[in-house]
Amino acid sequence: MNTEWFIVLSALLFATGAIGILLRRSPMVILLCLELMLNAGNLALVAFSRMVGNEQGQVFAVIVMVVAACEVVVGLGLIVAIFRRRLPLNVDDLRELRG
Amino acid sequence: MINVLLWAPLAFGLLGLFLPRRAAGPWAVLGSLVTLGIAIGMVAGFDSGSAALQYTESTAWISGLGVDYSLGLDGLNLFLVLLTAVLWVGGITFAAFREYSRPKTFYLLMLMAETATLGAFLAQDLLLFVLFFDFMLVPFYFLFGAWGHDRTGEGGLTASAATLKMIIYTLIGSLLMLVAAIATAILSADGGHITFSIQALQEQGLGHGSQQWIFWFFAAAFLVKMPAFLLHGWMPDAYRAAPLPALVVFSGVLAKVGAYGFLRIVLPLFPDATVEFQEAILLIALASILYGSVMAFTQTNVRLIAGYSSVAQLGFITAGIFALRADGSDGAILQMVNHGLVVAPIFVIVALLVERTGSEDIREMGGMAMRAPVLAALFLIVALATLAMPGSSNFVGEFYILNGLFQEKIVFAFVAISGVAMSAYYALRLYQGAMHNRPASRQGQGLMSREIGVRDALVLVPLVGCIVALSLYPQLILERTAPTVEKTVAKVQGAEAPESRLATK
Amino acid sequence: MNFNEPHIDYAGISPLIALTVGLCVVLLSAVFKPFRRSAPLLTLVTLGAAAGLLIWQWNDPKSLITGALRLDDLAISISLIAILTAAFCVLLSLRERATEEAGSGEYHALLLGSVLGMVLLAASANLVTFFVALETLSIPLYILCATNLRREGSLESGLKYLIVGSIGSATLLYGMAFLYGGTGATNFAGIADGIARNGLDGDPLILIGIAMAAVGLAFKTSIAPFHQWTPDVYQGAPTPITSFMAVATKAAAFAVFLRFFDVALGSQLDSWQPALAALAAISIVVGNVGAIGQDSLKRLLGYSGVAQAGYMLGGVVVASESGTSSLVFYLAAYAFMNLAAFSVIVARERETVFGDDIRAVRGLGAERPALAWPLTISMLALAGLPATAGFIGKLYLIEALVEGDYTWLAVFIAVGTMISLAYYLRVVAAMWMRPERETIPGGTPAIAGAAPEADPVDPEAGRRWYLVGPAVFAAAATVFFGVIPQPLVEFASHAGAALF
Amino acid sequence: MSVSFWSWLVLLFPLLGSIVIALGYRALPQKLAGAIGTLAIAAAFACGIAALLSLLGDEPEARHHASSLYDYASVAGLDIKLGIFVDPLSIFMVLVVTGVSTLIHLYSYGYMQSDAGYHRFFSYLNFFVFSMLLLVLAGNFVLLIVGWAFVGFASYALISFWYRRETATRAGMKAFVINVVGDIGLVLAAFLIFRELGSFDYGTVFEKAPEVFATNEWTIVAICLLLLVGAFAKSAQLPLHTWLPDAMEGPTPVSSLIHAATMVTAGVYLIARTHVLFELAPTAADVAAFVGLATLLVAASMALVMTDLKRAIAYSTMSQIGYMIMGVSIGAYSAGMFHLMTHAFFKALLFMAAGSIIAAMANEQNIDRMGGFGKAMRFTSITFVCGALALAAFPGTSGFFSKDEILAFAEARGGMYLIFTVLGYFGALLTAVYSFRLVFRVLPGRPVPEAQELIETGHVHHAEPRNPATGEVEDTDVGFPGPEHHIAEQSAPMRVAMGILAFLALVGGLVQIPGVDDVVGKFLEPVFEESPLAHIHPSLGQDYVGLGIGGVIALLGIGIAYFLYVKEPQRPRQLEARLRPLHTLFANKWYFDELIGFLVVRPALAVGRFANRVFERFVVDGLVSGTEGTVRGTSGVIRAVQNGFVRSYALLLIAGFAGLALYFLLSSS
Repeated sequence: MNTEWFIVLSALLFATGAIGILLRRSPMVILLCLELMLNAGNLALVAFSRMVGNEQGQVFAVIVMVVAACEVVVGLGLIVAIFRRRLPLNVDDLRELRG
Repeated sequence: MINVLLWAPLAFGLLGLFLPRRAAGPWAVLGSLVTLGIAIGMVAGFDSGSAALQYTESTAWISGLGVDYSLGLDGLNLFLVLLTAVLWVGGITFAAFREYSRPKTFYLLMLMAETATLGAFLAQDLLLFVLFFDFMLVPFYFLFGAWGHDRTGEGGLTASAATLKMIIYTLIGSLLMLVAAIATAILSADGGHITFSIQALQEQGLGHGSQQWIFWFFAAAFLVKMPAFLLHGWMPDAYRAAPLPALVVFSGVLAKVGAYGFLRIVLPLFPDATVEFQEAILLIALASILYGSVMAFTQTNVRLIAGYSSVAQLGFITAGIFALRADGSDGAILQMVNHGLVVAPIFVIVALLVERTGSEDIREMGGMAMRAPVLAALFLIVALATLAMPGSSNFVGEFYILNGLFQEKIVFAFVAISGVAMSAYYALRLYQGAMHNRPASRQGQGLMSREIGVRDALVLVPLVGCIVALSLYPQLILERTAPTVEKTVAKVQGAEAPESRLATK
Repeated sequence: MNFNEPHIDYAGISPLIALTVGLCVVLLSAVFKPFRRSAPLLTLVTLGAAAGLLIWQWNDPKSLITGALRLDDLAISISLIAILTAAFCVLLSLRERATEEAGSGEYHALLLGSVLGMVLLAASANLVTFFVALETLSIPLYILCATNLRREGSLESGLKYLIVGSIGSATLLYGMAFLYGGTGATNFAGIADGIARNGLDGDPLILIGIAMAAVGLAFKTSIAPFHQWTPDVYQGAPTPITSFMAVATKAAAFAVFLRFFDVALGSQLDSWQPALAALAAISIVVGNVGAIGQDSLKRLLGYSGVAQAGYMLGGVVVASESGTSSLVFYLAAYAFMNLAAFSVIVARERETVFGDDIRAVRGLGAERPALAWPLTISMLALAGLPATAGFIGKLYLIEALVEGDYTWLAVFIAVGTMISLAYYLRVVAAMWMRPERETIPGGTPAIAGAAPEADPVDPEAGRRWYLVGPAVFAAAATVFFGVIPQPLVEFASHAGAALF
Repeated sequence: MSVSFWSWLVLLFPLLGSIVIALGYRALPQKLAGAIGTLAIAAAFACGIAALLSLLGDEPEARHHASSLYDYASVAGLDIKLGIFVDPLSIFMVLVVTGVSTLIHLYSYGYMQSDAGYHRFFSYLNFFVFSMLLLVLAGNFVLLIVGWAFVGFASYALISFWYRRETATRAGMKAFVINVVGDIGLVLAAFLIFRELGSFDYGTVFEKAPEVFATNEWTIVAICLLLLVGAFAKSAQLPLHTWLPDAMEGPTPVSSLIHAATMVTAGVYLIARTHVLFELAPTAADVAAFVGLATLLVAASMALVMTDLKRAIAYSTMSQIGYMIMGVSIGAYSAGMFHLMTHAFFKALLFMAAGSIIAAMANEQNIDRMGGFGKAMRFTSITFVCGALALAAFPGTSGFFSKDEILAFAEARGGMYLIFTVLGYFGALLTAVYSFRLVFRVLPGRPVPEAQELIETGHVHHAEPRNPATGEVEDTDVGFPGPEHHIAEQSAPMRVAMGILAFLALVGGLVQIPGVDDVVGKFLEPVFEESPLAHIHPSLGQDYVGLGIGGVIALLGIGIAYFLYVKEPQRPRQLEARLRPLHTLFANKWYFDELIGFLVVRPALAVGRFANRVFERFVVDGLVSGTEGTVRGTSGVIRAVQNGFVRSYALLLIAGFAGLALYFLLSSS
């Protein structure tokens, strides 16, 4: 099966993630979208590693998953902290810092 | 020797930080006097016959970037250095007899400024020059801003706003100059070892195309500093904000650095561009002369009268340099010294007038000669020198400048000379307004005025003495200046404007 | 079955090991009561050890772990800058509210983690290590930004940084994927070959890859228009962390910027040079203009950081040895200038009720000369006035630019500097030129940065050795390298020689 | 002792005197200061005599000496030495200047007694003499300009001597600025000379000029015209004369020394000195002659109607200088110089007498309020009459011979120069009329109260001092007019000075009786020997016809004056009524002030106002505020974009990426 399709798919994933971030206000959802974007990268890596025929891409992908996990953890941690401060879980309300 | 001259003021300033507050003033005076002593010594030992650099000093500073720490004295800067030393003594002494808050910092900054200025004059490395040229502003920024006067009352700016305006204005030029300086070095090295030594750069020479834009970057820096017409926007506010001791040295010396830059750098390094843009610069100079004079005789604030008159004077100096003849440049250098020597006492006198009348408005003054004949006499001498009274050294300076201009560009000379008539008017107006007539308002208040005190006389009389002495024997400066000027101008006269080059082809 | 494990140069990775071990120790120290207070000390020791080991490697370039890392003088110099900054951060963090909030051990462990990431990043010669290092650097920072849990601003900055940062890294990752796809290699050398083999033209994979990578890096170095997180995060984060971010992150990110563009893409200069030059110009304008009229000093420094990044990018653009050297020099100078400023800000934050508002430094000249001078020097240096390292840095950069035929960018730097005076000198004026500041009745003024949950005022903060010391030291260094720049120039030119 | 040695001494003494008096303004007792001042000038006069004698010792053709102290400013090809040039002409001037000055110093010694500014006065006066001597002894054009400007300054300082008088200070300023215009003329002339001849030195210039220039070549004409600007400004010739009448604000001795006897004649000297150039540029010379003629007529016309005693005399000075300028321009050099000398005598005398009368009037200067001083002040009136006679060229008096010599020369030169003779005689008529108008208005008739008081009590009338021009109360702090006034009758020094001058005014002409003797002419001959014009000599017949006509005209004029002002005193009124427009024209000084104000002063001020109100604010500051505005605006935009919404940051990030990607794709394909 041809690699292009995987690339297209990953591109779609990436775009979905990006658009999601732009549209949704809840930090949780935004984290999910971030995951989407990272995984789009993973998919592309794996696909390419098939295409170019060496496994570096797959190794890379595995590592990326770990990193992604860390990111999510930190993100959730922050969200919890915000929640504990009784602050609204809405990124648009977090704009004390601006200008 | 030359290193001592350069760093002595700063050293004194720093040591002053460890003295008790009350000792700060006298110590600073001592410092400036020592510097003056060294300067005089160097002038005495100067070989007036030669055009070469003397007392040279050169060591690699940032070898990676080809920047050297190289200093030297020749006809171009010899007397400007002396002038600097003299005026700083005057300014600091004047300050030492008065109370200034945070005296240690004040005098540190004053002396730092002296070192910076001397550096700008002595530097023989293009980048070193730029460095000192920019650094001069820093101490004055603090002096004007922290010890200056807020003029919000008179619809002016606060001290810090005025000084900010000044520093941004003047740095516009200097930063472009930094780029230009680096470009000069790199382009003229093309590929070879980069050096900023002015001497070396002269030999390497620079392509005509790049000369053109680099010329204007340098010109911008120098014209703003003078200040020249249209670029003088910072001057009125800064002059009104400045504390007088700082203003004395600022107006007396810093403006000259700009003019000096033309002689030291622009003429020798960019001869083709200089010839090409001669008229352009001359036009600016003329505009400065006329505009400065006109403004000077319409102002009523004594500081501004002096300020605008300097604009006109610097116009003359620029015109003299860009006559591109030996006599013009000789006159220009002489005139730089003269103008420094007259504008400084003028500001001292302004200070005394303000102390007596409590106002800087010339309409509030008058009739002071009555009780203060000596002050009046000194003022009269200074005023006459300002208007380049024949017999004064200023006249010789202007005579040389205008002669150079006349022989080179007769029309410019005719326009420029009208500035002389105007100067006669505004200088006398200043003198009469303060010393003669009856004060328009507050009848007879002129009678309350005091005679000049011994302390102020200590500042004023020597300066006036310099004026008189120089008027009796201007040759003193001219003969030491001439050889180097010959050399410098020769560079330009070798060059050709592009059109004439085409003609020859 | 047997496989031959790759040869590992333990000497080479010793700094990394040192940092990792130190990290664990510090983390554990939090667990055992007797060592509670010793976390800062341990951190300093670790940093010292790492620094020592790095210097030990000075001047023998080697590639580690099958070319995944390249420990050359560039990497070392950048790492040293990062470590120095971290050390400052530790000092500034003493008695910092955030430290107590997060727990001293954790706080410092995270700091070390971030440093580890930076050292890796500076040395990374491979897409994988590049990405991993970048995240190792960022993730602890996300947390550190938010450590001042009491303050909404802190949390907000943490979350913002996290979100925008992750978008950045995701973009970067995707770009890396494309580069991999286009060249079939993950290590820079391989990529270079790949591109050299079949040029860029018409290979959308690589082109988009480059664009995305550029975005990711520009984001980390806060180059406009990818800078917007900078002011907010700088303002919200605890000030010591801000100082750390401002300097170290930039340094590390610029190191990889250099490697990636000047090495991996070195053969395709004219395709990316104009783009980066344009970015540099934009950041110079945006940063300088944005900083005008800012009242929060941290925010002001944030914007100024954007502008300074623009200047430094010039060093990357020209892709020459002198370019690299000038960039490294500028980074070092930048470290000193900023650290001096931030030390003072920290002191004033704790001392006054104004937080990091410019009012906090009013009349400082008369009140606390020992703080006023460092801040003054740092401002003048950032403005690039002579007799400071800032001036020499600019000189160095401009020289590199003119040599690389980017004179117009040099002129841009000059113009930007002019604008920057307007806000740098505003701070100076506030310190020296206003009359003694009007006495605000103690309590809670209604200004951002000192909201109800403001930290309690410590009237003696302005005298603490661990705040004044760093300030004075950094300022002194700024002046020293402004007057005697030769040693720093040597240092930088070594780093430059490493790449070309 | 050489000529140049004595000449240097001539310069030295007045300078020393000035400095000593200035420095000792507290230490020296008043009388001593006055004595020092007077003696310094007397010493200068003595040295002048010595110089004269040793000059006469030389062969006639060797009677010129150049000597210089040191290089004043000579680099880059300019040869400016501090040097003097002594020849009969300069010695002649030296003697006239020092001689008359000595007498006037003597006069002032008495006249200024009660002036608080006594020291200042003598210091200035000595400085003036020094400057004037520098002017006449200068050895090159630069030094000439220096002296030229110094006398200008001295005159400024002395005009505004009573410096709390607005009118005085304004007059001083006016005089100074107009004289600076003159200086500029000289400076430009010097530049042009340098360009053509490569030197400023008299000797070189006069030597080379005939070789370099063709007659009436435009450059030489330009040079001479520029020189004339200087000459006219200094000698109050049209149209640069307006400062002279105002200069009467100064103390009377000043008017008599500077604005009658010496400084104002500098223009005459200049033309005589540079006659070599003028003979190469006849056009310029004719211009000068005609301006002189015009001035002499216009000034005379104004003198006819002035009611202010001093101003009337001042206009007569203008008109007499007109004669001299005319004379030296048409080539009657020795005649011109001769008239210069005699004029110095009788005009100084007239002013002294006038001063004495004005003092008696307690500083009232309006002749309408005067009368009957003939009885009150015998000595003064006698001297006054002597002066008037000489001025009116009464046969036998000095003026008689000198004036007629000029006119006779013009006649001898013939051609268009006859115009000068004819109109010159007409001018002479006017002169006679106005001079005796003054005499008859002031001396005879019923004594006015002041005179009466003087006759009865022998005390000078004392009134609260008022500024004669504005009538505002004077401020006596600066000495004006001093507690009491001094008149010749009560002050020996004044009498001595006036007596000597009266004598000279009467008999001074006897040194130049045509056919009898020719002292001045012979003495000056070496200076002008190479000039063709100098050898034109009116025949004895012409001379005596001329003298005859002159004498008749003088008598006629005096007669008219007598008829108008004594016989039928109401006539003048009727005449005025009949010739109203003419009278208003004269009385308003031909509206010259208004003209200059309209052409020069007002425009300049308008420009100044424009520069101040409009240009400075909108253009110069506009540059700043404009850029500042744009920067601030951009800043606003950027901060608006920085809106705190994390999602919009993300958007910008992605947009930026899109842009970048687009660039790469487009650029490389």
